[in-house]
Amino acid sequence: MARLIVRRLVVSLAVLWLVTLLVFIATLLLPGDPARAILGQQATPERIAALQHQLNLDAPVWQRYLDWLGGVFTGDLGFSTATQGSVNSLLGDRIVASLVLLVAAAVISTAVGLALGTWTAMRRGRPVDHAVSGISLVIAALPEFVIGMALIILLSTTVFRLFPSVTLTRPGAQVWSEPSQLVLPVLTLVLVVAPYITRMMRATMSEVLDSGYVEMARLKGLPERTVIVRHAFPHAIGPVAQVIALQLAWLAGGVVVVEFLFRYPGIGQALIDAVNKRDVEVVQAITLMIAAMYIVVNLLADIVGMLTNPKVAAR
Amino acid sequence: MTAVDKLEVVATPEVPATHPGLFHRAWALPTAKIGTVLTAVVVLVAVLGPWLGPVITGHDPTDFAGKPFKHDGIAGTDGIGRDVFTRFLAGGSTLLLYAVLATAIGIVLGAAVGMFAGYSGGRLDSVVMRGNDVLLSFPQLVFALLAIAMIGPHGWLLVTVIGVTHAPRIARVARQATVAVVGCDYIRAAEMYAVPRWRILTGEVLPNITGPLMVELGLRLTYSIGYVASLSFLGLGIQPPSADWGLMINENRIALVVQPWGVLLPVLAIAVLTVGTNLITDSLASAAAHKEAR
Amino acid sequence: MPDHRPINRRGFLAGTAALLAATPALTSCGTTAATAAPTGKPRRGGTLRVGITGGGSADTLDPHIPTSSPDIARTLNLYEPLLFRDHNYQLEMLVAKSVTASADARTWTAVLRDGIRFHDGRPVTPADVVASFRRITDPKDPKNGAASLGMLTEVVPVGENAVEFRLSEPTAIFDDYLGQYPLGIVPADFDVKNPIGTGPFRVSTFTPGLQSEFVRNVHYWRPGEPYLDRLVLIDFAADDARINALLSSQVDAIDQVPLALIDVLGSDPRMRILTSETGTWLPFTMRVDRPPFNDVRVRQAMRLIVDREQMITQVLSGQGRVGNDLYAPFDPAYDSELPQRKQDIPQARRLLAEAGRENLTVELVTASVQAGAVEAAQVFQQQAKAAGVTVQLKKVDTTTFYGDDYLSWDFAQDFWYTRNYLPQVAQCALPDSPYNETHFNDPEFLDLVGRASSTLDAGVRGKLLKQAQRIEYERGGYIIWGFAKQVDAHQVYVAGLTPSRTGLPLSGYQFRQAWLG
Amino acid sequence: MSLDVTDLRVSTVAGSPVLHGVSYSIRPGEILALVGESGSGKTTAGLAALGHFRRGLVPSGGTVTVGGTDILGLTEPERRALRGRTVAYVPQDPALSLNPSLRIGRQIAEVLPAPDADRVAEVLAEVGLPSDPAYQRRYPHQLSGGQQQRVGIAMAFACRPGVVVLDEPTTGLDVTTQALVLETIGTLAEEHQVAALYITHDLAVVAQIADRVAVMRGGRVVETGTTREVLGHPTHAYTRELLDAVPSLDGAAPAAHEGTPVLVAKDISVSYGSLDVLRSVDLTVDTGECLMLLGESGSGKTTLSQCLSGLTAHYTGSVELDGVPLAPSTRQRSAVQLRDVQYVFQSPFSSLNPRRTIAQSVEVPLTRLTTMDKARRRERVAEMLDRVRLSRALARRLPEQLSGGERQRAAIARALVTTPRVLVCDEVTSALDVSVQATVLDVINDLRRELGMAIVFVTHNIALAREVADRIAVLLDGRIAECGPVDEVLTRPSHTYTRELLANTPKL
Repeated sequence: MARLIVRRLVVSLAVLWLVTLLVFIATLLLPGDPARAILGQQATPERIAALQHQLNLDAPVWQRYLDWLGGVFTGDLGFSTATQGSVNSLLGDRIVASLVLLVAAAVISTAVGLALGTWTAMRRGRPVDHAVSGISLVIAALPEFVIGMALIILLSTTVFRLFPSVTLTRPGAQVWSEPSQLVLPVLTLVLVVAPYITRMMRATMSEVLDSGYVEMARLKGLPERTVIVRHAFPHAIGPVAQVIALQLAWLAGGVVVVEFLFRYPGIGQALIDAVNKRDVEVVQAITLMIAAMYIVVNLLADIVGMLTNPKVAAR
Repeated sequence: MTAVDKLEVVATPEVPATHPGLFHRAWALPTAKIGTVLTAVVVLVAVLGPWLGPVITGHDPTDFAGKPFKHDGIAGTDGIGRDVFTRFLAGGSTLLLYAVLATAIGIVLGAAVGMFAGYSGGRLDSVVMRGNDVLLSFPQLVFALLAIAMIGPHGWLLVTVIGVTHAPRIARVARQATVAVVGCDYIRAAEMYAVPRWRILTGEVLPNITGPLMVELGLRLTYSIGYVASLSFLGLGIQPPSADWGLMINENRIALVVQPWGVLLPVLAIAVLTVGTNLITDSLASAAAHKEAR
Repeated sequence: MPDHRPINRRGFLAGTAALLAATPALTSCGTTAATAAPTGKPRRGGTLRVGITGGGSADTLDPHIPTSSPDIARTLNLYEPLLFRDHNYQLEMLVAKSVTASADARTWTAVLRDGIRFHDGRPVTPADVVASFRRITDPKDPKNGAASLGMLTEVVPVGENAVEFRLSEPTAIFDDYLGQYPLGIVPADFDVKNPIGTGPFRVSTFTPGLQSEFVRNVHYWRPGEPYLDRLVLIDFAADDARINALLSSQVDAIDQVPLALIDVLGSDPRMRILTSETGTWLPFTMRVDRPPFNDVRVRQAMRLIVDREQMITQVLSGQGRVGNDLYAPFDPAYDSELPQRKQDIPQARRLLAEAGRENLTVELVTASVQAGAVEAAQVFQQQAKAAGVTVQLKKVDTTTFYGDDYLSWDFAQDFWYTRNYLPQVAQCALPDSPYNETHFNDPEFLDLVGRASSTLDAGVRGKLLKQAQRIEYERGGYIIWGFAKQVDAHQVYVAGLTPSRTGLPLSGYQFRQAWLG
Repeated sequence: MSLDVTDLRVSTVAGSPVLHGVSYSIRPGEILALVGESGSGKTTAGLAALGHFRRGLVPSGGTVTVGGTDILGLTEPERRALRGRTVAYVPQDPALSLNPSLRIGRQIAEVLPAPDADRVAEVLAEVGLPSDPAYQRRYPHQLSGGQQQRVGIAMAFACRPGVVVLDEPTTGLDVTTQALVLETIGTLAEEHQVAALYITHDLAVVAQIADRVAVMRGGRVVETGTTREVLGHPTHAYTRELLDAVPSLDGAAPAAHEGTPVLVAKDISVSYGSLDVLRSVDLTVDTGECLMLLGESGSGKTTLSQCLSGLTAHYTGSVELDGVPLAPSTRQRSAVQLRDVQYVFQSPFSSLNPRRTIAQSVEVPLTRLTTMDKARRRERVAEMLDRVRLSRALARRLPEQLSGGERQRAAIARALVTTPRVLVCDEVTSALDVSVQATVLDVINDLRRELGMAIVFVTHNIALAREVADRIAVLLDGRIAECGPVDEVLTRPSHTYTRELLANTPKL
């Protein structure tokens, strides 16, 4: 068991390392010269050369990669050329803000998805099942900005005017200091993710409910609640955990659009700004973070899968 | 023993020689019909819109119908006074074309890699799939953002990057389906008759994974539409002055309070289109799953 | 000029950012608030909170390298140059009480204002002025203002209260060059950690990218000013957040109202829109040294293609004035007698035909260099169709636009703030100008401008400049279709903000005059 | 307590009938065998005794009376109260029916009305399993198949029910374990005086355990009676067919077969990691003979057969055809060699490409391994399909449109279409019903007579020996335990394992 987890961990680290390589190479290809970007149009060639030296841009590529990697390990994400400040200070608050958004969306959509999926699986074929399936199918199809836009029209500007449609954080205050402005971004992400979890939970739960051991549990005369809670639910969780992980990892990408849409001060918005401004180190840092998050979430899901499977756990 | 023989012949149900395929089974489901109607409506708008627009409204997608963000014409004007309804009619064709092309690239590439890895098995399989994992650890949109930052917002790049980032996801499904098929004895039978590998892949494996591949096709088409629209919405996809639904939403949302049509129409169109393709996909998935259950 | 090439460009986001106004605030708070503007004499006291576009972690308090809008706003309230433009775009004496030229215009003398003091109470001395200019023109680290001071060879103190500027060439409008905001006068021992100047406010707190707070400078030289006790400048990266902050009364004033939202804000009784005529221009730039625009007929045709009124209507929602392919509209020497150029498609077609350029296809490089830029490109593209000219848009991001290929695009756009004629020429119309994007190099024009630069007599100079303008009007590489108005907004209870022709938002950020009713 | 089912009718939700009025009754202490082939409705009829109907099925008439109570008249909670206590169920496949993530002690205890550790230990002992707490703490996957099944039985008897329904409880178990499980069931039914319903397709098992038999076909009971009556003097034609199809170990010794070695395997060893699957196996197949390769699952018989036919290349040792060594992998074998050694897979459900018609599948070896032109190939395919008694109409169908027996015959046609000299048949009848098995064996025997090829017949079922084989090689733990002519092995087995097999194989 422990060996399996360690092996999985090593694989994840290897993947993460390849990701750093990929990110670094990709950003090497970004056009534009950071030194020129910092110094502006009037800079003399000498000054640019001096700054390139100072920024280590004249070092061989592998040297720069190692320096950058070393920085990443020690928590120094580099220097943002566009904002003339350290990437750490640029992203610090934004990471927290994005995490608030992600965690809120993840917790709500997981809870809603599992509950709704189980509930509809137990009512297969009934109108309520068809209704939930249909609605989740429709919502699952929509790109996140369409959902977000629809929510804005519905809840913010045109039909009802309940929640603000942009996130406005007073300087120095945290995003959650005004919870009403978290509602729409979180709701958008929940609507993006929850349908998938619901559908997957329903499918897995249906399969489990049709399984031999659930039939057996019923034929043993156990109360329905015991059948669901003890015999069915634990088995549905394993496969669904993988889907939840995929969805959460996917949230990390979806958050880009949602943050842009709601002007939410997180890393997603920072990524788009950085792409627009060719801010290489920021792009590197954020893509690496998103990829790392994906890898970690998947790792956790696999470990959950191993722990819920006694065949593996007992090894 | 002849008695038993007769018995067995009786037990065989009389089935028509032409057996209903995946599409037939899918079409039997209401989701397929609803999905097809929804998709067809939007596709018609997207394909015919560029010709119909000027006829209906008397405006070109790029000429000026009035002052910016005013309620002139059917659906008002946009930020520089162009007719929103005309632009709406013209705004779907590129999106649709890009999405279809991207999906095609993804399916071809992904199916090829997945089938190859799944059939080869062993170390080659693990190396290819580990590489796949690395690619998978970037959300597609982030990948697209990176590519656009590197090269710029070109149509061909949009198509390529979305297609290529679909590929690892499709490859995973194709591989999984291939592994299931490769475990079947008819593959071993083919090997026993020394059928060349590529013939086994195209003749034995491919026809038997069309179910999951069709489902992937539908799914990825839905996603492609979403990604192309999202990137345009982010200002990194289809570029002005093209009339495009994603771009329109971005251009016009500033005036949502004053002139909502420039946002509402494209939002509705994208929603109906993606819901339509997703319903079709779902019916295909049900049909494919139903077949496996048989 | 520093306003021109900063990395964090003012208005950078304006083109792409969107606004979703917080109408909930509109409906919920619009009842009890005072809706009558304050009148009468200015009142002392209070805190003014201003939302300003842009800013980031690169924000600075350095008086000589402001880049973002918040930087500029801070500079204008903390420091003062010797002289600067007032709201009518006339030069006004600030730290200096007079600036005069020698007969040959090679030596200029600035006499310091009597009793003017820094924030810490020390009087301003000629040595401080000399040190300030040494800091600005430091060859190892030239500041933003240094670019237009190329002719300055030496600054020497003269007596107790004057300095002398010695120039390498006759410069008739050197006072104009001195009248720029990044040329603030600071003490000789200036340290950016202790940002001291002569401006109406002094720093209390400063957090880059977020906000800065200022308190009243008790030593300020203008009697009675400033009226406010405290001033808070808040950075806003996005338009919509800024508007929402105003609507929800989190700030008292904001700069840069998106054009589409003017009506929305204007109809709110709690708000006042502040509209200023400016000399800000968003030209199309044609390279005169490369085909197809090396043929003057093609350039003239392109200028005749533009429907200027339509540009103003479609791009600026009507918030602007038509241009006549000439910049510097507030310069006394601006030639308003030249006939207003209008759209003339047949003539444009004729010119193109003569040049052998029927069915011309050109690529127009555009970027969100300022609100309206990409929109203007699209409108022009549409207008060009009528003349059989195909304009292909190449939209690049601003970083690319101002990247390695900047100044070498054949056909592109740009964005300039208000300037007088000669300073603008120095920036963009001479072979050695830093931003000669049209590659204009006309001997006759050069000769006229050269003579005008050394002519102190305003009347004679004006005649020379009118001749120079006629050359640009006929042969220049710019298409100047209009001048955008500056539109800002503030709460109705904020008084003392007046329209300003400088192109700088919110009364040119001159909050010394603002007061709260 | 007795169980009486009267005129039970069950249909699908859509309304098509599944059971057309089934009646049977069981007295306390009696075991009734419900016999039928797949699709006969026997499981549906059995589950009805618990008032349970699988998804999509609903009762549409009749009564199910347990100890005087009509279960069908009860509400779901009332039925639930009866289950486990009054009527208990032993599932077909314990691997699927035991919850993999719950310890077995817990799963047994769940049935009891109140926690009772003593009863759990007691009932485990009753089914012949260790009853100590450590054993109770095991998970199902830590048990063998036979142990899992006995846990299932323990669960059923834990509450001392009056009625027990056993749904094919020995399917998938080897004969030795099967014998043990059957014994346990018999003892418990006797001791507790329960009315037991034993659902099965295996008439030989019926003979061993049941007091009375009910034969089902197409949702109807076609014949009922005591075991002796039904098996000895069947009145219904279908019962007779079933009985005829049951292979028998008794019979005359076949004429001694004369032949020369055609396929010789020498010193074959296969190991996966530390697991030795085959340990130095020698095997000779003579021309025209049928060699039965007998072994339980895990004995290595399938691996050996795949080594012979080149489907497994990872072995040491050699396989020679007519004295010429064969390359381990089919990819390196010549077309002639490939033609000469052919293989029929265990499951006809996976050995035919679902996307090819039967004729196309049968044609593949001809296309690949011969130089025949298209017309000749078609002719040959048609001829071969005739030989395996598949009608020409089936040639253009897809496999899913055929029954299992038809598919297996098509697979045999494919293997024989190139007239091999050696045919390897890997458990070709184990996925089929007993009557279908008979047809397939019949086809194989006929073809051997007509075509004269040698056959390696791989199976776990010693009962088939007399039906097909000339010689038997018994494979145990990767070694040949004994090898000899059928008659000799069946009458004078030299290895204890063979003796055990023969003793435990149920007979009619």
